[in-house]
Amino acid sequence: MTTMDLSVKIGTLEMPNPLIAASGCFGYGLEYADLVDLSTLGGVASKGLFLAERQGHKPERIVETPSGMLNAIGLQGIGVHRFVAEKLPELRARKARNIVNICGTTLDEYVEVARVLSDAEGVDAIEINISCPNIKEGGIQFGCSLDGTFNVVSAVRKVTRLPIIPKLTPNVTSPASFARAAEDAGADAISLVNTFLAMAIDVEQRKPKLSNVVGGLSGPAIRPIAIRMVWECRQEVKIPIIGMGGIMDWRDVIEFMLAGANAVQVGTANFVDPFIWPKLLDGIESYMQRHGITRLADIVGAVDTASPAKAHA
Amino acid sequence: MTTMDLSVKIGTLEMPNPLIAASGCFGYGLEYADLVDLSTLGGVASKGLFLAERQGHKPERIVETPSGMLNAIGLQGIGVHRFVAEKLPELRARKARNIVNICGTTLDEYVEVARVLSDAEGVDAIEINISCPNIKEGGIQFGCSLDGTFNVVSAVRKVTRLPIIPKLTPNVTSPASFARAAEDAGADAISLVNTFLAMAIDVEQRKPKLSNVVGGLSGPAIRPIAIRMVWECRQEVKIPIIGMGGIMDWRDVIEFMLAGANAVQVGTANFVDPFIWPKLLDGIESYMQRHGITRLADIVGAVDTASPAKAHA
Amino acid sequence: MPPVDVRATVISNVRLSHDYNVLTFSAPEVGALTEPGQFVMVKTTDTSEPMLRRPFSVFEVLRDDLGTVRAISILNKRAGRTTNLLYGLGAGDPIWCLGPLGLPFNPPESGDAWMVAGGVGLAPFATLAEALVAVNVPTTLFYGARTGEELYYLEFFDRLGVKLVLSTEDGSIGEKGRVTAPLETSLKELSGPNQVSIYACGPEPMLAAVAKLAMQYGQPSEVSMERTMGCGLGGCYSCVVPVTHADGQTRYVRSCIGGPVFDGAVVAWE
Amino acid sequence: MPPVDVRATVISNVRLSHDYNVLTFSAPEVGALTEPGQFVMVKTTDTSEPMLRRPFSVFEVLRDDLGTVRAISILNKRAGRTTNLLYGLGAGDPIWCLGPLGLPFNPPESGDAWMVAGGVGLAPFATLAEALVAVNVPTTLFYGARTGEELYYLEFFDRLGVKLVLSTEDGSIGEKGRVTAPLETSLKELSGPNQVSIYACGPEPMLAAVAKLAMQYGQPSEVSMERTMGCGLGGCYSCVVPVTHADGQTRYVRSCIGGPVFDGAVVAWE
Ligand SMILES: Cc1cc2nc3c(=O)[nH]c(=O)nc-3n(C[C@H](O)[C@H](O)[C@H](O)COP(=O)(O)OP(=O)(O)OC[C@H]3O[C@@H](n4cnc5c(N)ncnc54)[C@H](O)[C@@H]3O)c2cc1C
Ligand SMILES: Cc1cc2nc3c(=O)[nH]c(=O)nc-3n(C[C@H](O)[C@H](O)[C@H](O)COP(=O)(O)OP(=O)(O)OC[C@H]3O[C@@H](n4cnc5c(N)ncnc54)[C@H](O)[C@@H]3O)c2cc1C
Ligand SMILES: Cc1cc2nc3c(=O)[nH]c(=O)nc-3n(C[C@H](O)[C@H](O)[C@H](O)COP(=O)(O)O)c2cc1C
Ligand SMILES: Cc1cc2nc3c(=O)[nH]c(=O)nc-3n(C[C@H](O)[C@H](O)[C@H](O)COP(=O)(O)O)c2cc1C
Ligand code: FES
Ligand code: FES
Repeated sequence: MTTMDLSVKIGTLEMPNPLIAASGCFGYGLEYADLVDLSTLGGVASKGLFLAERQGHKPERIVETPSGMLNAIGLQGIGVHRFVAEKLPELRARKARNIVNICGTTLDEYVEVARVLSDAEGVDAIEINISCPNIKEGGIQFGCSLDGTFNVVSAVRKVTRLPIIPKLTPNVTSPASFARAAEDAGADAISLVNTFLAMAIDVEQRKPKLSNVVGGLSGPAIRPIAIRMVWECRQEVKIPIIGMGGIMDWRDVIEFMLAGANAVQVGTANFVDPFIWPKLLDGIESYMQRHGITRLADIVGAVDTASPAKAHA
Repeated sequence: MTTMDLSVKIGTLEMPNPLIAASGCFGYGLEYADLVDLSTLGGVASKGLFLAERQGHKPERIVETPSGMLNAIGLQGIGVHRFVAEKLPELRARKARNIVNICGTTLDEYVEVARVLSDAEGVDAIEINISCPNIKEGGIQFGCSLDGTFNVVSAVRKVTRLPIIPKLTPNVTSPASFARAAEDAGADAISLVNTFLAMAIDVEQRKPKLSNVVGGLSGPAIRPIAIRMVWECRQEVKIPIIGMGGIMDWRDVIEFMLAGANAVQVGTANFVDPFIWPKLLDGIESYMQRHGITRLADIVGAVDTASPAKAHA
Repeated sequence: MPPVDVRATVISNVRLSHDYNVLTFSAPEVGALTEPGQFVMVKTTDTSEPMLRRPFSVFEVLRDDLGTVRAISILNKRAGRTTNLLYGLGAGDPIWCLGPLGLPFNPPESGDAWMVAGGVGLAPFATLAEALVAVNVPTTLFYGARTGEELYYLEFFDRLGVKLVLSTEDGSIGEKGRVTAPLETSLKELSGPNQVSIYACGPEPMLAAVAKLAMQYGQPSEVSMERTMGCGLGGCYSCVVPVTHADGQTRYVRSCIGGPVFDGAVVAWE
Repeated sequence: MPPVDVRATVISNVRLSHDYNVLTFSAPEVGALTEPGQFVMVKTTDTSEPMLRRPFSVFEVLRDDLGTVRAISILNKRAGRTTNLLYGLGAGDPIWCLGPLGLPFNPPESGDAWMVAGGVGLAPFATLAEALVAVNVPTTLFYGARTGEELYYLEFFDRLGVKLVLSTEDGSIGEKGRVTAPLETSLKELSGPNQVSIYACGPEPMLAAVAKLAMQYGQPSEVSMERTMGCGLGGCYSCVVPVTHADGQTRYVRSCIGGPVFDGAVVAWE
């Protein structure tokens, strides 16, 4: 049989396959370097970075929910400067493709973080987090307003030639209109979904389970909603979509791609099984073989909505 | 010990307890009359009714997802006139408190259905479904616009003295602003959440699993988001809130009430266990006893957000 | 009688093949109420993964020597999550069983009974055969499968005195081809209408073919339809079958309460 | 050595009480790498209910007569979903085990070793005691529980030659009260600083008290902290402990990779 092509291109970022470790679910990547060869991943999305170091929220920071989990980490992080100095060199040495996730409490901070990363060696793309539901000051006020989204993306666009990938929130009526705003502002791709704003209460203590009261829901529970949003955005924009939300196995990767994703990120599943990466690749390759697919990109958005599946096929 | 008071009042509707069978998950109620004494439920929300009979969507109409399910029934139903003639008399005979869920493809249809029900004997409240994600023509275009919500509720308000309870969609940026619109328009209570618009794809057939392509996600998967939305609405409005989304046991009932719900609906769980009702009541009563609560209404909105729960208490 | 919900215990799991097994469990309360053609909704976990119950015909109602119902069994064929779990259960494992549900087969008004089973569609016919034999209705089982290895419980029906007409797609046992071929052959030999009652369970194309043949030869038929079911009780409207009503209109009928057994002549086959 | 993930099989489940059990399973690959104080992340299902793994100290590393590692065990105390499932498992059931993870205890630089365990905090001390005894470090276990019935494995430690100092809250065995009371009595008897190394595992208030006592009496301490852990590998930042750094600043440190064993003197107790 012919060789299989799983590659994905987002501007200057060329990935051998569509599997990206999701931001905030893979540390800075190096934490997993002994478990998985980072160069075999399509990319590594770093934990969200502000300009300065951040302590994040007090524990409890996570809580499990039915087929999902809430997190309110509060973007604890080492700041962009320490990231460039302490993490990037080793990530480069390990040949990771680095998609650096950036945050800001102001538009200027996004711009400044992006500038620092553009000047650094070894950054392959910038993912702009305008969708973190867990902190009051930053991100989400941009991500929940069409103008805010447009403005942040345009401003970052002006200071970098790196591919920029705004990460959209699912906590809006129409993610597709935000996808449009992002594309109009010059984004090279969009990624979605970030987590769903949610809450869990300890009924015996009558208190929120998370110190931050609310947190973001991730994991398989949200996958059907995320699939719908990716599918809607695919009708709206031409730029690549990085889909995510509850991917647990190769089937889910294919589902996102059929809905319209060019690449995917895997977050929560990595906690459950840090050795998931080669299993995902194997599953995708068997699927391609079984279906005679040589170029994985051919299935992007290929769901046939004209005629639904048979249940009793 | 003193007797326990679990009662809930919504306008003229007085319920002995906060447990309502959710619309579309309990047929017209009579299907379950041999399994559970309908008079022991707080209320029965009927399947959504249009003016005329409707056939609904082709199968497949449901599909299971992680800790949840999608449905796109398409509001198959007998229409309000047959409901009044064929179902209401027996529901009355069985002493069910009937919360009749109404739909419309136009504002006039909502008004007309509400009028028919107001003239009928045995309707205790009207739940206005402006949030069904599964049909193109009706409901959701009202439910996703603040003006639409206000207009439908005001129009129905004018033709009935029955308690009216608009049912809000979760597929919007801020359900609380819709709660406000509903309260301003004269609603006696609001109910939320309806299902989340979602999608599932059969990767082998490369087709949507539902004939309608998209459907509504219900079940425990959505509970943390629903809890957050109820909590947000509780800050915004004073009228009673009927909370729902993924209630599977008594703990979940209490969680919704602590978040701000005065009553709850149980949908998907009823499919898993049609004998759930007395179990929920027992669980609530033990909880009240354990916590020395004599009036269940006292815990509504009582979650203490000033200090989070201890994980290792 | 309303259905009951039993947290039963698996008594035995007999694997018939790589795909089929017979799972016997202690749900006598359900068995005692069951009529042939009715089904149960089962679940193997008390978690939400998987969440919904799944429908299964009651295969056998098992009695002790005194005739007291002790257990029921289902004939399970692996198709997905829950059927895989059911294949893997062992004695002592819990299983939640709600039933009996749905409308049963109606006994023949007169004449012989012909049961037509395709694959796992055999499931409702063990109890139906017992009931028919008990009232001395001459009964035939037309039973088709892919290969002879997938024809199960032949001895059971044989022992009851049921006449067996077998067919396989590969011709390894019985007539080669679809089960509808020997059925048609037998129909042709009938002298007139309303001489036999036909009962069918299997894949939908087979049911449609059986119903049409029955109509063509003027015999009544009842078909057991398979639909995705969310609740089994009429609550969710997931399980609908298009039925042509007396007024000539086709309407969706919930197969869990208006079926799963339908008059083959009223189903609006697609 | 990086951790490994093993789909292990339960070998035995010994219930010690209504709440405690020792679960032994075939994860020799993990056991062979484990150092005292390290933990594993386990999961009892391959579904998403429950979804996340849970952290457990490696309790025993079990070897055959030739010294080859055959299995490991965990000392489990029921607290919620997964711990209940772990209590219920039987021989042959699968269990997914990722490990070993985290930083182990450091052996004493000099002097005796004092282990302080509260309740299920006993878990890391079976392997630590074996390691210490193997290099002839005189070892004492201060072990407290609610009642005498909840003091487990006393014979195991006794046989190793570990000195036991017991306490119970109800006084049924040993000194009545908290385990820190006999610890303080012993500390008072020391002639100066750096004579013993203290290792503690148990509820956080106990750990804080032990760390403070250790500082007060000039002895080094290591405490094993318990936090909700999402991944066990540094990926999620859920498990943080506030640690006062050399620059005087308190920062959150991920206890799965910067712990669970911390120097008792640097934890910023709340
Ligand atoms: C009245 C009735 C009686 C039945 N009796 C038997 C029986 O005796 N023995 C037996 O083996 N099977 C029987 N079935 C079919 C059985 O219910 C399905 O095979 C089962 O629900 C599949 O569940 P799963 O979790 O294994 O598959 P899933 O993982 O849910 O799905 C796997 C495949 O099965 C399809 N499917 C899902 N739900 C159903 C469903 N309710 N019915 C049919 N297909 C479905 C899916 O679309 C998919 O193609 C009966 C069905 C009905 C409606
Ligand atoms: C490094 C480490 C080693 C541990 N070693 C052991 C051991 O050897 N034996 C043992 O019995 N337990 C041990 N624990 C505690 C054990 O991990 C928890 O009891 C377990 O995670 C609870 O899971 P659950 O599903 O049963 O409870 P859940 O249903 O998840 O929760 C029940 C209660 O436990 C709390 N909880 C949830 N997750 C954790 C967590 N990760 N740690 C502590 N509490 C939690 C919840 O807030 C809640 O109050 C250890 C914890 C850590 C961090
Ligand atoms: C613990 C945790 C931390 C996260 N931190 C970030 C972050 O720093 N930046 C970001 O853009 N997304 C963050 N996310 C969101 C994930 O990147 C991803 O969008 C989401 O979890 C959905 O994917 P999943 O279901 O595969 O986890 C975080 C998610 C989790 C669970
Ligand atoms: C099969 C099905 C049909 C439904 N039909 C209706 C309906 O007719 N009208 C309505 O307002 N909500 C309908 N709903 C939504 C439920 O009433 C409820 O809002 C939702 O399912 C969330 O609750 P749950 O998680 O307890 O099921 C339906 C839900 C399901 C699962
Ligand atoms: S299965 Fe729910 S109505 Fe038939
Ligand atoms: S448990 Fe995930 S970072 Fe520690």
